[in-house]
Amino acid sequence: MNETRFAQAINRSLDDALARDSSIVLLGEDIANAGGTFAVTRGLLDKYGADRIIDMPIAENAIAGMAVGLALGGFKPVIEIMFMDFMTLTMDALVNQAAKLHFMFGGQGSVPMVVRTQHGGGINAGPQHSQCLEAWFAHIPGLKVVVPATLDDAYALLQSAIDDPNPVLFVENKALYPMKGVLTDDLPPTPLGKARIARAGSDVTIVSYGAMVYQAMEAAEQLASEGISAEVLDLRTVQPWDEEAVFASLSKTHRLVIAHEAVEAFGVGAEIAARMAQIGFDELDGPIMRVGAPFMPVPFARALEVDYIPSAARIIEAVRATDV
Amino acid sequence: MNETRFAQAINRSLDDALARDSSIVLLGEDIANAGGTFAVTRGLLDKYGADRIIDMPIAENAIAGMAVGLALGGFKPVIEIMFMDFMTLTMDALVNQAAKLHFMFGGQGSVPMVVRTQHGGGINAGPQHSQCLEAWFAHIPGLKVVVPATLDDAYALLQSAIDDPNPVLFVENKALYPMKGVLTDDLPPTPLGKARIARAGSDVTIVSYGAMVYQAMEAAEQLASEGISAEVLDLRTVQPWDEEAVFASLSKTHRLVIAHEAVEAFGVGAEIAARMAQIGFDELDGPIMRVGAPFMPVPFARALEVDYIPSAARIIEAVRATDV
Amino acid sequence: MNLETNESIGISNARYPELLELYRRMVTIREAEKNCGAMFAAGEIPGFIHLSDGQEAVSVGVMASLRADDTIASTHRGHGHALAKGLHIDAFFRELMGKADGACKGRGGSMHVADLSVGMLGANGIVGGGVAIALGSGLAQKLRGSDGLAVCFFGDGALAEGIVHESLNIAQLKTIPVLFVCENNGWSEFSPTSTQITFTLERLAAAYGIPYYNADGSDVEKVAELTADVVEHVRRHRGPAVLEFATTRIRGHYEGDSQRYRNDTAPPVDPLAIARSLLEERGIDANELAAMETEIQSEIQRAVEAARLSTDPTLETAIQEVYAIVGVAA
Amino acid sequence: MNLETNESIGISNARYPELLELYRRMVTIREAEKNCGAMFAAGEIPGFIHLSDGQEAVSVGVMASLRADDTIASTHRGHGHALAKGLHIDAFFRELMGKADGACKGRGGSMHVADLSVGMLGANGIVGGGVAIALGSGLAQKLRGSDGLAVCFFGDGALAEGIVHESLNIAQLKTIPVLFVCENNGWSEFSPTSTQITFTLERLAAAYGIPYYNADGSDVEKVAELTADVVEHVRRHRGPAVLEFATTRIRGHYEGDSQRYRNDTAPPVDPLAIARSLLEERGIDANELAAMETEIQSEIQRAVEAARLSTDPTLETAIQEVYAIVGVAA
Ligand SMILES: Cc1ncc(C[n+]2csc(CCOP(=O)(O)OP(=O)(O)O)c2C)c(N)n1
Ligand SMILES: Cc1ncc(C[n+]2csc(CCOP(=O)(O)OP(=O)(O)O)c2C)c(N)n1
Ligand SMILES: [Mg+2]
Ligand SMILES: [Mg+2]
Repeated sequence: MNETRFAQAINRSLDDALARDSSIVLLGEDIANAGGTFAVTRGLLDKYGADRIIDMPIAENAIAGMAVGLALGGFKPVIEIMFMDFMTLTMDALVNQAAKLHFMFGGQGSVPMVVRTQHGGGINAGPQHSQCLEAWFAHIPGLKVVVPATLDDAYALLQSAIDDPNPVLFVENKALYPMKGVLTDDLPPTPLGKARIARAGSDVTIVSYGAMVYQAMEAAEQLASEGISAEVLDLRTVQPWDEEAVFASLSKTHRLVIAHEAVEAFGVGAEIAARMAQIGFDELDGPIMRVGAPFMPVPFARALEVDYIPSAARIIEAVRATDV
Repeated sequence: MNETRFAQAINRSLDDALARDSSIVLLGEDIANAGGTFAVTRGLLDKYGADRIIDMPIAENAIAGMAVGLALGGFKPVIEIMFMDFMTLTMDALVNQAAKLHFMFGGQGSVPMVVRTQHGGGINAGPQHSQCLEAWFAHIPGLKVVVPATLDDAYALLQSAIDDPNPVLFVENKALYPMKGVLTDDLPPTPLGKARIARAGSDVTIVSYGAMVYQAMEAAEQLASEGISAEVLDLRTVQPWDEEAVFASLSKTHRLVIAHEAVEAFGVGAEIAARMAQIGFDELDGPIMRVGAPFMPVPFARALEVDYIPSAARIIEAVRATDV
Repeated sequence: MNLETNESIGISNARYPELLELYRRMVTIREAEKNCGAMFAAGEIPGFIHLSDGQEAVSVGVMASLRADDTIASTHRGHGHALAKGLHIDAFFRELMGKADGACKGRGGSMHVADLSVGMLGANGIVGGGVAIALGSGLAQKLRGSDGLAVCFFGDGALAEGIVHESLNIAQLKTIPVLFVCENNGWSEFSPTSTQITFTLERLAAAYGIPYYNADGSDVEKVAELTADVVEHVRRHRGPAVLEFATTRIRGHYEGDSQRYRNDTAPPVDPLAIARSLLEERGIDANELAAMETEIQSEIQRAVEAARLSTDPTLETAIQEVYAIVGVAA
Repeated sequence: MNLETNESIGISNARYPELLELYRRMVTIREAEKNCGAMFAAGEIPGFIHLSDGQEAVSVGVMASLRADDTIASTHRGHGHALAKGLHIDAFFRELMGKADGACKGRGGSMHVADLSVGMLGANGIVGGGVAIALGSGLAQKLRGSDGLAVCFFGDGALAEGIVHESLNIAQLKTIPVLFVCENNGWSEFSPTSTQITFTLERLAAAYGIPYYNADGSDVEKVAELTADVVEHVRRHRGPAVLEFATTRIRGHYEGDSQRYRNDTAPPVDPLAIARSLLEERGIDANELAAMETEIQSEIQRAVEAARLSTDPTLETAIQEVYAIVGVAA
C-alpha cells in the first residue's frame, strides 16, 4: 500500500466524485490552473476541464451565492474558501440563503452544496489566517459541519458531504495536509453524524475532532502508562454531532473531557458539555472539562502560537481535573 | 415620572452621549432623515446635524469597516445594522478587523466602536429578519456583546458600550421596542460584564438575558405560587458574562436553568452550562437545563412563531427537570 | 388562477402576449396586492409586506418573454415577480397569511414567496441576496447546455451593495446568461436613492462591458418589447445583459409606512392607467375591460376566502423539513 | 533607521524629495526584503510573507507626498508601504521574526505590520480589508476639520471584491478625502488578473465620477510627481481620487511560491535599476551610490542582528491585550 498525504486523500475524493457524477462542479480562487493554495485540487482541471473546475475572482460572497444557484439548478457545487477566516465574507449566502432555503420554501428544492475550507494554526499564518470558526456554523439550523481527522475520513466524509442534499461545511485542518498515511481502498460509505471510537477506554472519555484528535490520542497514550484508560472519540461531524456515542461513552467512563483547537469559550465543546450536563448528569462522576484555545486571537509568533494551540499536556491536565 | 418606551430609552442614551462627547458619530441606513426603521434615532439629525448623524447607502460591510477607520481616527462611531441577520455582511470588518486590531497591533490603538442591531421574533418578520446570532460574537476574542432587558439598562449599558475602548455589539430585541416603563433619571454608570439579580430566590437559578428575562420572571412568578423560589439572573452582557454571579447563585440554589430566545444548540446557554458543569459541578444537585429556540430557522407564520419562541411554560418545565 | 407564461398561451409568432393579456396580468397583481394591503391593515397578514403597486409593468413585461425553464431571483418586493412568473394565486395568499398549504407552508411569508416548479427562486429578505443566486442559476443553465437564462431583479438602492458588483464582473467574465433587471423606483426605503448612489447603472454596465438597455418601466408594452429583444440576445449569446426600468413606487416602502418623508408633488405614474387608456384608444370596449376586472376581482376574492379557511401549520411538521433528507431527491 | 516622511527632511519648496532620496528609500526596502526572503528560506521568519520587489517605486513615490498625519491602510504585500510611511526598520524585522519588541509585539507578523504613530494603519491579511478602514479614516480627517487624508492601497485582484465598490461609491457620495491607490502588477496570486476582472479601473472610476490618474509605477519620479498633484487636489477638495500604477511583481506571490504558472519572457522591469541609471545620467557618481547602498546594507544587517537577539513574547503578556482597558486611552 502506498503512502498518501491528507491533502491527497481529499484530492482523490474530489477526483472520484467528479468521475462518478457529472453534476459535480468545483469553484474557487486559484483552484484550477494553480491547483489550489494547498495543492488539494491539483490535476483536476486537466482531467475535468474548465467547465467543471472553475477558477473564480476574489469574491467570496458571490462564489457562495452562485453555489446556491447552481445547486438549485441541478448541480452539486463544491466551493473552496481558501481560509476559514474568509468565510466571514460568505455568511449571507451561506446562513441567510443556503441554510434556510429548503425550510423557508416549505420543503421545495434543496441546496446540495459543499463549502471546503481549512482552519487552524501551526504554520504561523497569524490572526486572520488561522481561526477555527466551526461553532458559528454549527449554530445554524440547515447547515452541516464536518471536520475530518484521518485520511480515510477525509476521503469518505467528503463523499458523503457531496452526496448530502444539504449545504455542508467541510473543514480541513491546514496542519494535517502534509500528514502521511495509508488511504484504504474501496472504503464503505461513512455517514455524517457518526462519531468514531479512535481508542477504546474505560476511565475517562476524551471527545475531540479534527487535528486535535492526535493530541487526544497522545494524551491517552501517556495516561495509559499511568494506568488511566482513556477513550478517545473522534466526532468527525460537529453538526449534527453524535450525541448517542458521547453519551454511551460517558455512561461507561463517567468522566468527560472535550478538546478542540478552536477558542474554548462559546466553542463546539460548550454544546457537548452542556448537553451532557443535562442528559448525562447522572452519569457524571466529576466536572466536565474543556480544552480549547485561550480567549485571544491566534497570535503569529512561533513562541506564542506553540503555547496557544492546545497540547496533549493540557488534555492530560483536564483529565486529571475530572477527578479520575 | 413619565412613561417611556424601550426604544426611547435608547434614543435618550444616544442623545445624551452625543451631547456630552463630540467624538461620537452615528452611521447607518435611514437613521438620519428617517430616524431609523424602529424610530430609535428619531430627532437626532435635527439636533446634531448631518456630520454626526450620517445616513449611509445599503453597504453593511463598508459601514462596519468605516467605523474601524473612524475609531482609529479618534471618533467613537455608533453604527446601526438594521437587523441582526444583516450582520452576516459585516463579519469581516467586525471579526477580522475590529476585534483583533488592538491585540494584533501589539496594543497600539483601540477600536471604540459600537454596533447597534436588533434581534428576535415576535413580529413575524420571518427567517431572514429574526435571528438571534449573539453566540457568534461571544466566541470572538476582542468583541464585547451586550443585550439589555430593561429601560434603565438599555440607557446605561449603551453609555458604557460607547465609552468602552473596544468594539461592542449592542443587541436590542425588537419585541421590546414598544415596551413602556419608567426610565430612572441620573442613572449611575453600569459596567459591562455585571449581571443583575432580577428576582432573588433560593431553590433554582434561572439565567437569562434580553427579552427572555420577562419569560423567566413570569416563570418565577408561577413557580412561587407552587412554593418554588426561583432566582432570576439577567446577564445583561453575554461577553464578558458574569461567571461569578452565576456561580454565586448556583452555590445558593444548586439548580440551574438557562433560557434565551436564540436557538438552543451552540447558543450562549451552552457556554454558561459548560462552564458551570466544570467550576460548579460540586454545587449541582440536578442536571443543567437549557431553554432556547428549537433547531430550525425562525418561521414566519403566527401559528409557528408563537410556538417557536421559548415561553414561560417551557422554562417552568425546565425548572422541574432540574429535579427541584 | 395562474398567470401563465407565454408558452401555455400559445400566441403563435408573437414575441410576447398582446396588450390585453399583459393588462390582465397587471390587474391581477394590482388586485392581489390591494387585498394584501387591506388584509395587512386588518391584521390578517402579519410581518413585513412590500407592495409593488406602480411596478407591475416591469414584472409582467419582463416575465412575458421568459419560459417556464428560465429562472428568476427576486427581492423583498417580490409579489409581482412571483405572480407574473406563475406562482398560483391560492398558494400566494395562503403563504402571506401563513397557512400550512401556502407556497412555502407558511414558513417564508411575503419576503420569501417561491415556486421552484415555475422557476421562481424566491423573493429575498436580503437586499442583493438574490443576485449571486441568479448568477449561479444562469451558470447552471449554461453548463447544462440549455438555452435557458436566469433573471435577477434588484432595486436601485441595491446598487450600493458589493455583491451586485462582484456578480456583474463574474457574469461578464464567465459569460453567464443572466439578465440583471434593475427596477429603479428612485427610493431606497425612506431615502431617495440619489442620496445613496453616485453612479448610473448605465455607466457602471459600460465599465463592465455588459450590454445595457433601458425603457420606461410604466409602459408594459415597451418593457415587454425591449425585454423580448434582450432575452433573445442573452439566449443566443449566452452572456449577461443589464436592463433598467424607471418605475414608480406608488405606496410606501412597506405597508404601514407613513411616508412622512415623501413630498412628490406629481401624481404617481400608473402603468395600469397607461395600459388601459392605450387599450381604449385601440378600441377595446371599456365594458369589456370592466368585466375582466370584475372577473379578476372575484377570482381573487375566492382565493382570499379559500386562504382564510386554510389551516395553520404546526411546528412539529415544520421541524421535519429543516434538512432535506439524505437519499431523497427534493 | 526610519524612512522619514517629507516634513522631517525639510526640503524647502520641493513637492517631494529629490531622486537620490527616493532612491535611497527604495534601496532600503529592497535590501530589507532581500533579507526577509533569505530569512524566510532559512526558517528565521515564519508564516506567509509577500515581498514587494518591483513595486518599491509606488510605496516610496506615493508616501513622498504624505505627511505624518495622513494615514494609509495597506495590504498583505505591505512591507514597502510600512517602511516608506515610517515604520522603523528595527520594529519591522522584530515583528517579522515574531519578537516581543516587534512593531506588534510579534502578534501580527508580516501581514499585520502597523505603526499607528506614523499613520500606518496596518498591512492586512484580507484582500480588500483595508479599503473601508481607509474610508473611515479619511472621514475622520474630514470631520476633524484637518486637511489630512487617508490612502488605501490595493492590488488589481482586489477589484473583484464588493467592498472596493461599496467604498468607491461612499467616498464619492460623502466626498471623503481618500486616495485609492491600485498597484496593478497583473497578478492575483497565481492567476493573471486579466482572467479575473473584466473592467479597467479607469472606466470604473469614471462610472463613479471619481477623478482617475495613472502612471508608470516603475518610475519613482513619475509616481511621486503624479501623487504630489493628486494629493494636493485631495487635500484641497476633500474628496476622493483614484491612482493606478502599472508595476511588476518580481518575485512569487509569496516566498516559497515556485511560480510554475508563470511564463513572462521579458526580464522584469526594476524600478531601482531605472532610478539608478537616471541618477547616473544626472551625474551622480556610481561610487557614491555604491557607498550609500553599502551603508544601507550594513544598517539593515545591524537591524537583523539586533532582531535576532531580541526576546520572544509570552502568551501571558499577550493575553493581557486582547481588550483595551476601560478608562485607559490607548
Ligand atoms: C442587506 C440588507 N440591508 C438592508 C435591508 C433593509 N432594506 C430592505 S428594502 C431596502 C431598500 C431597498 O431599496 P431598493 O433596492 O431600491 O428596492 P425597493 O425597496 O425600492 O424596491 C432596505 C435598505 C435589507 N433587507 N437587507
Ligand atoms: C478575502 C480574501 N480572499 C482571498 C485571499 C487570498 N489572497 C491573498 S493575496 C491574493 C491575491 C491578491 O491579488 P492583488 O490584490 O492583485 O494583490 P497582489 O498579491 O498582486 O499584490 C489572494 C487571492 C485573501 N487574503 N483574502
Ligand atoms: Mg428602489
Ligand atoms: Mg496584483
